[in-house]
Amino acid sequence: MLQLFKFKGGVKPATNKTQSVTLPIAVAPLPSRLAVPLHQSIGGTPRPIVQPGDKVLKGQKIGEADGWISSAVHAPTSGTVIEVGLYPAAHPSGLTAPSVVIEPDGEDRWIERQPVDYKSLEPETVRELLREAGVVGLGGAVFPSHAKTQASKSVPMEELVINGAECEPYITCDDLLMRERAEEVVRGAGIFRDLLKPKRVLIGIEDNKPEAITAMTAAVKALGSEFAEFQVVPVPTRYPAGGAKQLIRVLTGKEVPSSKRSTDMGVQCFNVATAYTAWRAVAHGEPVISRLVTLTGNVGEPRNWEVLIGTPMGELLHIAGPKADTDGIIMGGPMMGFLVPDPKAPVVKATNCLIAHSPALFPPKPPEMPCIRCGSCAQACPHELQPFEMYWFSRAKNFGKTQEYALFDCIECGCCAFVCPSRIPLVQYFRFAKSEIWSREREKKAADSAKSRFEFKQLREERDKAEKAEKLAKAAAAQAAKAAAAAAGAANAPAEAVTVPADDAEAAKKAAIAAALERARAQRAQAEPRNTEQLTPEQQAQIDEIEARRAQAGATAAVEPPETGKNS
Amino acid sequence: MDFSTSPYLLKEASVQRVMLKVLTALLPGITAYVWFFGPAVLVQIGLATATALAAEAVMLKVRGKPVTMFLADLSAVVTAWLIALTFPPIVPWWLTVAGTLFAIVIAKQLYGGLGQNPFNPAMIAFAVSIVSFPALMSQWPGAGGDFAAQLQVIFGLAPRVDGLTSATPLDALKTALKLGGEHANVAGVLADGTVYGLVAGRGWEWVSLGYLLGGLWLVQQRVITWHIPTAFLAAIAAIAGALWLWQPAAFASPLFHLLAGGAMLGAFFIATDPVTAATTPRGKLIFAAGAGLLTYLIRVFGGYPDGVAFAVLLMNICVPLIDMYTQPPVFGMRGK
Amino acid sequence: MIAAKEPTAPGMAARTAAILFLFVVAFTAALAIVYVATKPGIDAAAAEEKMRAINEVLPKDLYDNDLLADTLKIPATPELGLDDESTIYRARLGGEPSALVLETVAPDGYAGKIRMLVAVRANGELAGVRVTQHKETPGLGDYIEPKKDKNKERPWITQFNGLSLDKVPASGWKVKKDGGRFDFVAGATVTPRAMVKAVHKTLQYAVANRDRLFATK
Amino acid sequence: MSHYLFILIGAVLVNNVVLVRILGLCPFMGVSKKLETAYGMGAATTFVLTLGTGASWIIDRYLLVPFDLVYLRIIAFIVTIAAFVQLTEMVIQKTSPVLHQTLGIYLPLITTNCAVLGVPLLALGAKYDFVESLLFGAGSSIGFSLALILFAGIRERIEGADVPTYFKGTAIALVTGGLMSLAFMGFAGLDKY
Amino acid sequence: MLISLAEIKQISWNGIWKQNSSLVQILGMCPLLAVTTTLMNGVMLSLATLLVMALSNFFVACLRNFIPYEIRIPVFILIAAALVTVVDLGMNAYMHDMYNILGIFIPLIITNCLVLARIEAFAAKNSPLASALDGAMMGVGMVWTLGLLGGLRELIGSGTFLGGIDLVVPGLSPIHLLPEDYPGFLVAILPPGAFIGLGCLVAWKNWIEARAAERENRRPAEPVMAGGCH
Amino acid sequence: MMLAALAVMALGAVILGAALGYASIKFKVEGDPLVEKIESLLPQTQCGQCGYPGCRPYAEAISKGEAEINLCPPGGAEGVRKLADLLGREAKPLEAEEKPKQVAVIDENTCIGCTLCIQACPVDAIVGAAKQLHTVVGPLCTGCELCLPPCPVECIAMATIPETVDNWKWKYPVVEVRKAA
Ligand SMILES: Cc1cc2nc3c(=O)[nH]c(=O)nc-3n(C[C@H](O)[C@H](O)[C@H](O)COP(=O)(O)O)c2cc1C
Ligand SMILES: Cc1cc2nc3c(=O)[nH]c(=O)nc-3n(C[C@H](O)[C@H](O)[C@H](O)COP(=O)(O)O)c2cc1C
Ligand SMILES: Cc1cc2nc3c(=O)[nH]c(=O)nc-3n(C[C@H](O)[C@H](O)[C@H](O)COP(=O)(O)O)c2cc1C
Ligand SMILES: Cc1cc2nc3c(=O)[nH]c(=O)nc-3n(C[C@H](O)[C@H](O)[C@H](O)CO)c2cc1C
Ligand code: SF4
Ligand code: SF4
Ligand code: SF4
Ligand code: SF4
Ligand code: FES
Repeated sequence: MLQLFKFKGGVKPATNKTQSVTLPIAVAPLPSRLAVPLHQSIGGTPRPIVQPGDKVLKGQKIGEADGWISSAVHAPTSGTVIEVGLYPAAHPSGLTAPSVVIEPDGEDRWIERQPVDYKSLEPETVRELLREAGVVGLGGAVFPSHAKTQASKSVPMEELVINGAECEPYITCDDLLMRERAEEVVRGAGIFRDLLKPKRVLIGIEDNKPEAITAMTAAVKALGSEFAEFQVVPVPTRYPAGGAKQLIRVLTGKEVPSSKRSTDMGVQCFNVATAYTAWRAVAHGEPVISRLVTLTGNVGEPRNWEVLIGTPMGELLHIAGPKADTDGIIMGGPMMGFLVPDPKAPVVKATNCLIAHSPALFPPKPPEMPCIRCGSCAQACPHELQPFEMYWFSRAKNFGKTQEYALFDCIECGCCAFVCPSRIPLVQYFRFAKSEIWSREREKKAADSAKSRFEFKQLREERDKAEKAEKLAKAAAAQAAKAAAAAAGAANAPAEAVTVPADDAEAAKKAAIAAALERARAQRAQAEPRNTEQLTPEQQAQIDEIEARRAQAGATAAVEPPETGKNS
Repeated sequence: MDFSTSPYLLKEASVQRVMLKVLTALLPGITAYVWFFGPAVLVQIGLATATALAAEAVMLKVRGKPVTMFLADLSAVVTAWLIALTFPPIVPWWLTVAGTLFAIVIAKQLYGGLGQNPFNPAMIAFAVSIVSFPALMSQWPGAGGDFAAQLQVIFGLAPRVDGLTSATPLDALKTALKLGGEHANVAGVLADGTVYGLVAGRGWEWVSLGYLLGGLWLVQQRVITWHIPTAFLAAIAAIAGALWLWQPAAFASPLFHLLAGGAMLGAFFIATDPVTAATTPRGKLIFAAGAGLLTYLIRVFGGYPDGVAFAVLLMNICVPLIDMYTQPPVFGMRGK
Repeated sequence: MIAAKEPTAPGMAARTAAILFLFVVAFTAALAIVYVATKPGIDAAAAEEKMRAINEVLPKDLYDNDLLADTLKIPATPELGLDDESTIYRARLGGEPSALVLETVAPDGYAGKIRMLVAVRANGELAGVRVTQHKETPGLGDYIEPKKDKNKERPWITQFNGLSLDKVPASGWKVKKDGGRFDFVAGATVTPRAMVKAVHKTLQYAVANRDRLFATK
Repeated sequence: MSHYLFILIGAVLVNNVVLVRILGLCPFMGVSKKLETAYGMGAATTFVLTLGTGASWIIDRYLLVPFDLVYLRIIAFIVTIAAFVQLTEMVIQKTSPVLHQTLGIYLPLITTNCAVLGVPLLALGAKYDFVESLLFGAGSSIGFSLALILFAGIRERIEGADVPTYFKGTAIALVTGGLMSLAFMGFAGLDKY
Repeated sequence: MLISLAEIKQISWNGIWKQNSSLVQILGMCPLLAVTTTLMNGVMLSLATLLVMALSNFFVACLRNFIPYEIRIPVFILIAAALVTVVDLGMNAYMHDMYNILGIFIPLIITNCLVLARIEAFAAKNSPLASALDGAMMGVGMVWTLGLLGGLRELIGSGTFLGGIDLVVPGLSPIHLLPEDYPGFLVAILPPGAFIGLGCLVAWKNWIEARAAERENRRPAEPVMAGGCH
Repeated sequence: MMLAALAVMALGAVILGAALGYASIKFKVEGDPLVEKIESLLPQTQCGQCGYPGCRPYAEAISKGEAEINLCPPGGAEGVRKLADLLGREAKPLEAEEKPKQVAVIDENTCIGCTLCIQACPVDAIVGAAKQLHTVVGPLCTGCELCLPPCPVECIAMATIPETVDNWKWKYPVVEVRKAA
């Protein structure tokens, strides 16, 4: 069969998957209210296209993708938009994010769905369709999938990897998806195959999911020759075998360095659920408005549910019957997930699993000891990093050094912290260091722009001064000439001659006044184009917006729109 | 509840468990030690352990750190045991105490305690002591000494008499060769089995084998990796072998050097101290090979009876640079 | 301080050279004067130092001549462990040769060479031995210096006083541990071994070359 | 031949200028906070010290001794070295900006490095000939650079350590220097076999 | 040309404590560590350095206006080197034993970074008298630190106190503070002891300053910062 | 002998002096790369709180040794530390109190469009024309507060930049050893 490769590191935590696979997938009840965050994928934040009070239908687009790396969002059910604003986000910070809040009307009425035969379409059109349907990576990274379906120009596609590994403990949604909807998964993968044109398609599934493997193998076989290059490959169970780079390594032997995209090495990777949603979007015209979520952990009935995006997590978890000592919700798996600070936070496209947290299930962390440089973490790191060095320098806030040790290659898989005998929250140190570095980069950029703007202003002021001086001189000269002319005229009109003595001092004074007037005029003239000379589009947009607001408020009528070079 | 972050699962592992394994692994060697040289070493182990724990507790208290948590990590006990095992068992009690104090207070706690010291504390204790008290630190009891007399010497109740002590086989060989000048012959010297036993000193060879046994168990338990012991011993064997083949009369065999002195203890327990050794695989090889080489050079050509302590300390100095320049390529960058 | 006009390079060179010249001349002259003034003092101190060393090995009643004037330069002498030329001081009492003060080196000390001064009476007895320079381990091998010797009444080094080749047979010139007659401190036998060997050789040399060494040219 | 080797080993390791002879400590403490600067200082010192030892030997042998001016040693050596340093600096600055970037800022500091005067004086004391003096100078400065660079490596690491407040900075660096020096004592005896 | 009392006070305080060469500026380390095997050695060398510093500062301050910028370093060094030579010759003549002990460190006063540092930082900008005082006070700072370090090392290393005093004041003899059979912790008088000892002194100064600052802070604590929760 | 001494030393002096003097002119260098390095560490807020008219003049002053390195409040303790690292000086506590980063906000109801704030803003972060409402372009404002004093109607206020999901930062791990035991 296919020769498998090994990736270094990795760990084998107890999988805890059996609890939630006993029952089939069920559809979660409609919640009282749905809050759909606009920013659910990597890339630009979609712009809302509904307003409070609007009636929406199930699957109606409510957020317009902003740019190519962005993806549309849709109403998960029919109802009324009651708010477009900040709402608790599914984010470890517990902060709010722009969301569209919908009150369901209970009818769950679809918009008109338009299945297409994608094979007859241009690939570009298919990608546009995926973007409009909000298809994003459901494996966790929520990267807009259409952007991943473009092969590299120089490197021919060799393999398409379909990721059914599902390596994290507790999570079983992909497993159940493959068991119950294998055919649609395979067909969805077929779409990616047709866009990327790889030589073969490898569906990697961890060997602790025999039912899924069987179902997928059967589906591939059943679909016949059109899917001949598809192969279902069981891979050894070892966390994080499902990490895209690890799975690619295991299946193809290729190592994708952090400096490259996988397409540059002729391989691309999609999650099985992503494939499924792509198929639904194309073949049924259904945008991504729901997903499978495993509800497990400290609950009475662990199970997988088909859940509408926007369902509040606390409300959702209730249907699984959380036990009395439940004290929190982990979104995602226990290795990479995070505790949700606010149970009002909604299920989003990235929510594959909610684990009811209890102290019995996840005992509080023992106190952190100093690192003894034992190297266990380095042995466990699937990216072959030196976590203890990164930790040492993160702790000392020596961020330059952390980058020398390839901090940004860290995928935050948590293997290092899992094995650390000193129980150091290594991943959190890395996250801390990363966000500090990002923030510094932002600041640096701001400082650079401030500096150039400051220098530009100084330059301008200098130029103004020079111009002014020149004008002053000119004005003085003109004044003198005028005075001379006046003196000459005085002969003709002696009555006036008294008031205009050909006196130098007087001339200078006049010149000064003239210059002052001139200066005021010049200043006025400048006031408008002044600092609006080199605006970026965003600033321009901001200014436009301000102007618009101002116009709305009726503050100033008839404002000249600032004249700017609309570059870019 | 705490909003700690992922991963929420942790493996069963702790520093305490690691240190406990190291202590356990020392037991075979200690047993052989007691068997051949009497229980004096146990007295020293006790002294050193008590001193180490007391010093650690006081320093932690002064620095405002949780005392019991850190005492329970047992790293101070490992340090103490290694001090006791590298010191002659009949050094006066105050020297053991002073050496241990120096190790814990200056070499460890001044750097922030566990995990942060750049130098191996136990070896610092050894180096400080041998530099300050070379006579006391190079007198060892012969095999089968009289325990009561040794006790009296340790606690200063009786003067140290010549009969009680002798140089270690390593030291004795070196002195013999040095004095013998051109006539010296290793084979001739080593023929004296009462001192030199079968290969590397009566009793010493068995103690070394005990350490080897414990060390192999540590490797099997994944407390240490194979790199350091292998490279350390291989380096000693290589240079000893080369010189021995060249001039068998002037240089002892590799086997002698592997089993004599602190080579085995150093290879498995001292050079492997995770805190102060290099950490990358290639770095570990360089570190240990350097330490092995220096051990040989110092014990054969240098001024001290054995070179393990200084060799390890000298390589400790190099660790930051070794680590820096032997970073393994990260995922995807191999061969680039 | 700084010239108003941009100076040219050669001009600048001349200027700085001149100023530096002035400073150097002034200070060198001053130094030369100080040197001349202190020279007698320095010479006297050096002589006194030498005499003090000699007096430690040579009883004052053994000579009445000016030792520093009555010297003999000998070339490098392997018997004395010397690889450089050295000076021998010749003590005379009433014009008669009474003792020789030789510099000698024990090359095989624990930590390198041990330099000493050995005084040999005309009758072949050792008048005294002192170590002038050594690198033996402090606290261990340094008991060869009377000042560091724990035994203040009878420092180790005074054992040599009065011994001669006649009184001690060749086999006696060893430390007790090796069957000789010299004491040692346990744990530090390398140092005394080297010393005894060197003193023995020196004595042999002095006796053998006695007349040649005393001969005034 | 082996005698040259022993001079070199002796100067680099056994009698390391900084850690055993205790010379050149100010730059040792001052420019060891970063590895990068330690490399620069090491290179600059090696350059100046090696040539300085040679130059001093020549001055001593052909100027001072023949004219019986040994008492002018200090002044002659130091002024020569200082001028030499300053010239080197100016020339490098103009001719090789790259080299100046790496060495330049350290050059002026070298004049006040005891080793720069100490090593020539020690070489004279040991009665070395010209080649030996050069070797001794090179060995000493390599030893200096070695100690400096290794020290900088350790200092960069203990930067992140949880050192007790009052020992932060210079104090712990000094303790580290002490322990390094202790380790270097292990080389004792290796230069004379 | 004369200096005020306040100035004297400030210069002295800087030299003796605040900008102490050994503990704060970390300059002049070599003699500091190398010769402090006994108290007397440390004190004697610092006295020699004191002399050189005071005089060189004085001369430089007098002559500074005649020294072109380009060759100021060579000239400064020249002046200092001449003074060092004088001290060297003088000690050789009149304190020969001490001269032998201090050995190479007398000529090395010239490369003692402190000497040039003070010339550059102080004497090149101030009046001769103030400069001389600055040099002297920096020297005093050195005297007590070197004396303290030397004393400590001597005591721990060999159990004596004021060893070698007979070389300076004939007739006096060292004091044995510790029992006769004190074994002597040799490392203390070897280089490692020097480094670690000075490290402890620096930490000690940090501690004193921190305590002083704390006391300072405690006094006017209430009003000003009331709002600052930062 | 004394003459010999003088001759030898004088010869040396003349040669060295000439060489140095010559070189000092021939190899004169302009510019100071250090200033660039220092400036790159300053926050470029251009607020003048350091006592210099902008970041560059402050950088120049530092490089000349005229200014302490702890005078720039916007740079914060972190900035002082970086400068100390660069210059090998001891890091000192900041002279002034550190403030959280802020932006200016103009109360549009009060603004009379006098343009005074525009002239004051060193980085052109305020837009608007005479007799118009003015407004601050948030991302450009460095929070230097220079626009506050000139405003005749005091309509400009400083507001702390709110935390959002985009600029939120992971915190330093709080599982401190000390607390745990
Ligand atoms: C700016 C940007 C552009 C990207 N463009 C592509 C692309 O054109 N094609 C592609 O396959 N992946 C693209 N990626 C995706 C990443 O290379 C990576 O495959 C994706 O983040 C999936 O990550 P995961 O492996 O963590 O799920 C892009 C990522 C970023 C941040
Ligand atoms: C540590 C780690 C573990 C992951 N495990 C899985 C997994 O088990 N299954 C999966 O589909 N994606 C997993 N991912 C996400 C993949 O890296 C990758 O983003 C995804 O397979 C790409 O497909 P998508 O863009 O369709 O989501 C994991 C990522 C990381 C960093
Ligand atoms: C660090 C150290 C320094 C030593 N220094 C000396 C020394 O200076 N003089 C000496 O004779 N022995 C010295 N020895 C001891 C010798 O190595 C050797 O063991 C001893 O001289 C043998 O003497 P023994 O026959 O009395 O045991 C020293 C030993 C060590 C470990
Ligand atoms: C395998 C292993 C070897 C160790 N070796 C030493 C040692 O040689 N010396 C020592 O002081 N501590 C040793 N320790 C204990 C501990 O790591 C050491 O005290 C740290 O340096 C304290 O920070 C060792 C620990 C382990 C796990
Ligand atoms: S596993 Fe933990 S203790 Fe071990 S090296 Fe990594 S961070 Fe340090
Ligand atoms: S979290 Fe980062 S450092 Fe830790 S094991 Fe995973 S990739 Fe490696
Ligand atoms: S205080 Fe800082 S930000 Fe403000 S001008 Fe000065 S250097 Fe720039
Ligand atoms: S708007 Fe005000 S606070 Fe902001 S940068 Fe301009 S002047 Fe400074
Ligand atoms: S005194 Fe500064 S380097 Fe020696």
